[in-house]
Amino acid sequence: MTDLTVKISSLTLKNPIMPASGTFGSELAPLLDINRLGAIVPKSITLSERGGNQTPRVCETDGGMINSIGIQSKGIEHYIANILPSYQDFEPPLIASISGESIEEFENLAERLDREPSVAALELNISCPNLRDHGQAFGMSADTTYQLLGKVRAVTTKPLIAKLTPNVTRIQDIAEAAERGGADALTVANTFLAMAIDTESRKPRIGNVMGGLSGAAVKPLIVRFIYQVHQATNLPIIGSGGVMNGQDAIEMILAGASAVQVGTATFIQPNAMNTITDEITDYLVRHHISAVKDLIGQVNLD
Amino acid sequence: MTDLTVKISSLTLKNPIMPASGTFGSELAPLLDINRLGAIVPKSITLSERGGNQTPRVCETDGGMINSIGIQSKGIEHYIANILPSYQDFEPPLIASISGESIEEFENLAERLDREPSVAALELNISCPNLRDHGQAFGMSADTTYQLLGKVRAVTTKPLIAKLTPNVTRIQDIAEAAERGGADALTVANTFLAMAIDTESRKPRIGNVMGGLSGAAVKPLIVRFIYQVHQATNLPIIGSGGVMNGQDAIEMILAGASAVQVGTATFIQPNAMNTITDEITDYLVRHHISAVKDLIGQVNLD
Amino acid sequence: MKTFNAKIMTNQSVSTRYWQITLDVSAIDMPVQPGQFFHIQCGDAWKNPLRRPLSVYHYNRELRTLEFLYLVKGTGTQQLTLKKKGDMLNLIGPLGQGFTLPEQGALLLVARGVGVATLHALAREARSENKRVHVIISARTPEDLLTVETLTHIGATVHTVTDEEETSSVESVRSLSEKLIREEGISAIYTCGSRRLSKLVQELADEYQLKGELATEAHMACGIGDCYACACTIRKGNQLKTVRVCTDGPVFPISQAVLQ
Amino acid sequence: MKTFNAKIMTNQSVSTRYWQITLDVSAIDMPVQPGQFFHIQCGDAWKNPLRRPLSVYHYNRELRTLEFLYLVKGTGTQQLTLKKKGDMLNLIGPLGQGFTLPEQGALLLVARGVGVATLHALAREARSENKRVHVIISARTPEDLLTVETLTHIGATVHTVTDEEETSSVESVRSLSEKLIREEGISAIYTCGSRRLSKLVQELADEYQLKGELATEAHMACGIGDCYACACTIRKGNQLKTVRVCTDGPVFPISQAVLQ
Ligand SMILES: Cc1cc2nc3c(=O)[nH]c(=O)nc-3n(C[C@H](O)[C@H](O)[C@H](O)COP(=O)(O)OP(=O)(O)OC[C@H]3O[C@@H](n4cnc5c(N)ncnc54)[C@H](O)[C@@H]3O)c2cc1C
Ligand SMILES: Cc1cc2nc3c(=O)[nH]c(=O)nc-3n(C[C@H](O)[C@H](O)[C@H](O)COP(=O)(O)OP(=O)(O)OC[C@H]3O[C@@H](n4cnc5c(N)ncnc54)[C@H](O)[C@@H]3O)c2cc1C
Ligand SMILES: Cc1cc2nc3c(=O)[nH]c(=O)nc-3n(C[C@H](O)[C@H](O)[C@H](O)COP(=O)(O)O)c2cc1C
Ligand SMILES: Cc1cc2nc3c(=O)[nH]c(=O)nc-3n(C[C@H](O)[C@H](O)[C@H](O)COP(=O)(O)O)c2cc1C
Ligand code: FES
Ligand code: FES
Repeated sequence: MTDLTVKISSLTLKNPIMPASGTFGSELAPLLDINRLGAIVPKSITLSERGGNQTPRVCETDGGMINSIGIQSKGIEHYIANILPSYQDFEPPLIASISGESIEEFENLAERLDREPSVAALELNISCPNLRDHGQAFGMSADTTYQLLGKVRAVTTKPLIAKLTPNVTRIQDIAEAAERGGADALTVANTFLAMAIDTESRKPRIGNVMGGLSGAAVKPLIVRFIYQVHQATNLPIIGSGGVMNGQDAIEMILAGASAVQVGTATFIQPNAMNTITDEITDYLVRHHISAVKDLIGQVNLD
Repeated sequence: MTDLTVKISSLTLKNPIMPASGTFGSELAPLLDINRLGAIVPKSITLSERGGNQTPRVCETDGGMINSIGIQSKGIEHYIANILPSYQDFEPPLIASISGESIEEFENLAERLDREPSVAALELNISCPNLRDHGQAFGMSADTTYQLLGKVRAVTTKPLIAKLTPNVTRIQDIAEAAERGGADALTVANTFLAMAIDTESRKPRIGNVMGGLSGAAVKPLIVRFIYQVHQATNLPIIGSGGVMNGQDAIEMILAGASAVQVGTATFIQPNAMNTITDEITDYLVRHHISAVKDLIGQVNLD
Repeated sequence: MKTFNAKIMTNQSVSTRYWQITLDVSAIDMPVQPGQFFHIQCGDAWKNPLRRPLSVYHYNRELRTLEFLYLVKGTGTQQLTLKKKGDMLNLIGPLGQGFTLPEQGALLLVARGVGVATLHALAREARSENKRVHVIISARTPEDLLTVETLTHIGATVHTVTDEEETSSVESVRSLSEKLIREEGISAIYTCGSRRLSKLVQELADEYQLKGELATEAHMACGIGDCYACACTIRKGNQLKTVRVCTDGPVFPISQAVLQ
Repeated sequence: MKTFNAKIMTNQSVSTRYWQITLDVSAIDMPVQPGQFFHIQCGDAWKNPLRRPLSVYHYNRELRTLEFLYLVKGTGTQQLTLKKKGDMLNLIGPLGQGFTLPEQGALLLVARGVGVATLHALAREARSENKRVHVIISARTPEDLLTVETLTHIGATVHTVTDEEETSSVESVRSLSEKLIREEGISAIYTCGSRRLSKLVQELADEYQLKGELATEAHMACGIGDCYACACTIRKGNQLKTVRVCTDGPVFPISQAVLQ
């Protein structure tokens, strides 16, 4: 029997595969076996209602895509009343991704969700390139990250997962700041600030000019970030960016990830997460490895 | 008649297409019409002889490649005695890329090359991810960039092109520092620090563990950096990263580049630069644009 | 709604810029409504990760074939043209909200360009229920006028207007439409493919108190309601609301359309 | 050296893990030496930007055909197997420094695995000059022993050793080689495909004062000497030097090889 369980702080997941926030919803139920996921991660939620960004909100690039959804949300009360219950019949633990425009908003969101038993952990989206001007994000500053984590830590006992941005000079500094501030785990990472121009119309291919790049193209950068963060902190890492198949997931686990999120691949094939889980099992069987957790950080450096 | 000329500071190039340092050599002569290039950019040169990094030094990723050559060089005297003369029969101006391990080394290199009439401009490689530990580079700090440019500016009157690193939180700050320090132009950018692991052997696919990602995969990130730098400075920009065809080059020019470097594409097709130049002409003709310089920074934002 | 593979029976050009593809969907049992769409993997999923939405051109319940009529526009549709008879195509669908027929009276369909692909399925449905159908097809050139024969063949009355013949101005289409509304007992009006014509149809539906529906387009990622890529603004009462074209649409009551 | 397209005449598997491809190069006039290689675009240049180096298995000057024998290893060679008769292949070459023949005496070729592909071209060249050729082929299993018949057919004497039969230890190959050197008038010894055997060949060349050459491998980007991806260390006199496998090699005097 192959053991796929992994731990993210106090949470035990039945396997390392979970959706990336913003690319998943209960609408997938007819196309994907949601009960086979390691966790459920709904779209990031904001305190009050937000309309999201201008269209077009997505465009395709070679081996990837740029999105500038900008967190379209109906606010936290609607989330608690409607979104959380829509997952109550599924087995996997639910990680709620929260996104504030200020540290106070993060605090308020965490405080509000602390009371919800159906929320197993919080992912703090301190890295959305689509919320503030020109791709600015809280996670670009170690100081802000430290402060933000500290404030949120004070209002909830739920495991806190800080989702880092890759748009930084030294991700190790941000990771350490998050750890010091009280994070229990880190998602590495959100999307890369990117831009594409249609040469025929000479217009940006995203209504909001810039957006976040995801997909296969970014994987070698994310693997590097995971490796750097794993060297810099002791926190469990959730890899996020460019996973298309089981090998990609194993690659991130070898680099130091305990779990792996899948986003863009779900747009390509709605059941990608199930396939990837099967491919991880195949890999373990083929290599006579009994537990996936034995591979975490086991890249062979000699 | 279509006008392909562009200016990089005091240099007029007959067209915007030039090689990216490290991907070009006179060995290409049988496969590429070197006289049709806008400029010649040989491999970065260091002060003294260097052996370069461990093998494997290259690996393939989806839509790109990672390299960790690490500036293998025979030193500046060999460069002046052998490399510069090997290009003397070609028409395009030669931009010498220099790479130091300290600010003093950059100074010495610039001083030495200032006396060489065959050198039209200097590109300062302050961004190589393969020289120092863990991908550190001078260009990651605005202060260091400012100081380095200032020192080099003091010893040469040749146009100085600072080659920026994309591995930073705010490239605008580095661009401004380079401008204040005395740069005449900016190359945007060098490669992205990246990593890949072979899941079968569990070893890094690059001998040096990490290396620099280039190729089609990085283009949406480079287009964004060009756009940001173009907004932050008045310096001419040379785009570098992921250009595979004439449309890619036009995209960078619309984002703000005056010229464009081609690296990885030359490994795919040795005559890629000639083809790309032809495709730029085709584009201009098809759109009834008489001069390519009229497109610089002309992305349509309304 | 499911993800499935279907074998390509034919895939060929029907005019300079348009292609038609027919799939064998005999293994799939599904109700498909006119106005609904499928989300299609057109090429190499690595280079082109995003699927492309195409609305049903014709679903033949008896032969169990599914057809799309598509404009060759960018990389995705270009790659679709490379697929050959016998190749498999991966689809998700049927997706979205389709058209609804009027209880009684005739239909007026106002299509521009490839918008006729979407309305063609509606015309078939209406004709199968023996409703009278008038179709105004607008295009750049007479060669770009699509499916005129097929529509005529199933008993719809087709009126064509083109830019080249200078018959396609909004005013011309307005007077033609008004004439049809007055003379042909039109009770419902439908449109797809042009913002200007949508505006016209919105006005006509309002003026003549007709049932009116519009099929919209938006760039999509998931196609099933998860990602909010396909947001569009509609008017509900006197409130503006952001909805998802893929699940709340692509067909909306024309009165809800916000057409700047 | 040039970049060119060549039409594929055949491309088929010759054993479980090995394939052979034959190209029509009638349009290309070039001298090709054994040990030289071509840098080949194996698949979609987008997903797999890097070319793959393959050494000449056989270049037929009269028929103007060029053959490669390749191990299906990773994505590049996997994609190469998908190419069909009539498809075009894009190549750069011939590249690098090939083998040199001894003035007189017999040749001993020591190959492991797909290394025999490279040495096969040398065996042909030597046989065409009527030199005697002995080939020791080492492989994992008897099925992995390649080109035994072809080599025999052109008049080379083939000696096979395999891991499965436990005949392939360095010691066994050493005693077999020493026997051949003593009894068959061997004046030059060549190797490709195994570090352990290269070390052996280096020792034998030294001990018996034979001309010796080695064909090396390295991961490459440009293949033509520009990028320094393919660096390897050699010994010249008592100095270590870093050279480029693609232009200074892939064939080096065995005495220069640095084999840790
Ligand atoms: C519900 C719906 C039904 C449609 N039905 C049809 C149909 O029956 N026949 C037909 O020819 N076209 C139809 N379209 C438009 C069709 O989806 C686009 O023409 C197609 O996606 C263009 O892809 P491309 O790769 O050729 O072009 P590109 O411009 O290269 O596409 C780049 C990206 O932009 C998106 N995109 C570009 N144009 C459109 C557009 N007009 N609508 C949505 N996304 C777009 C693509 O999906 C892709 O993600 C429909 C669109 C929608 C939303
Ligand atoms: C001069 C020379 C001649 C060669 N001749 C032959 C031959 O005749 N027949 C044959 O089967 N093989 C030969 N090889 C090895 C062959 O190039 C590799 O097996 C092949 O590149 C593997 O590609 P892949 O995509 O299947 O494997 P992958 O492992 O997926 O390749 C990934 C990357 O690593 C490189 N790589 C992997 N293994 C090697 C290797 N052993 N040598 C060089 N690069 C490698 C690839 O080129 C590619 O860039 C030769 C190598 C060299 C340098
Ligand atoms: C359409 C889209 C919407 C996204 N929305 C969010 C979001 O709301 N919150 C968030 O933290 N990340 C969001 N992301 C980022 C993903 O969660 C993920 O980190 C990223 O896409 C990289 O993974 P991938 O390459 O597997 O897609 C979004 C990504 C996409 C493509
Ligand atoms: C093999 C290789 C070697 C390189 N060596 C150098 C170098 O010596 N100096 C330098 O400034 N950049 C070097 N680069 C970076 C390129 O000049 C270029 O900026 C980068 O590859 C992005 O462009 P591309 O995507 O067109 O390849 C190297 C890149 C590659 C792939
Ligand atoms: S395309 Fe994802 S919600 Fe409509
Ligand atoms: S592969 Fe570029 S120098 Fe050898």
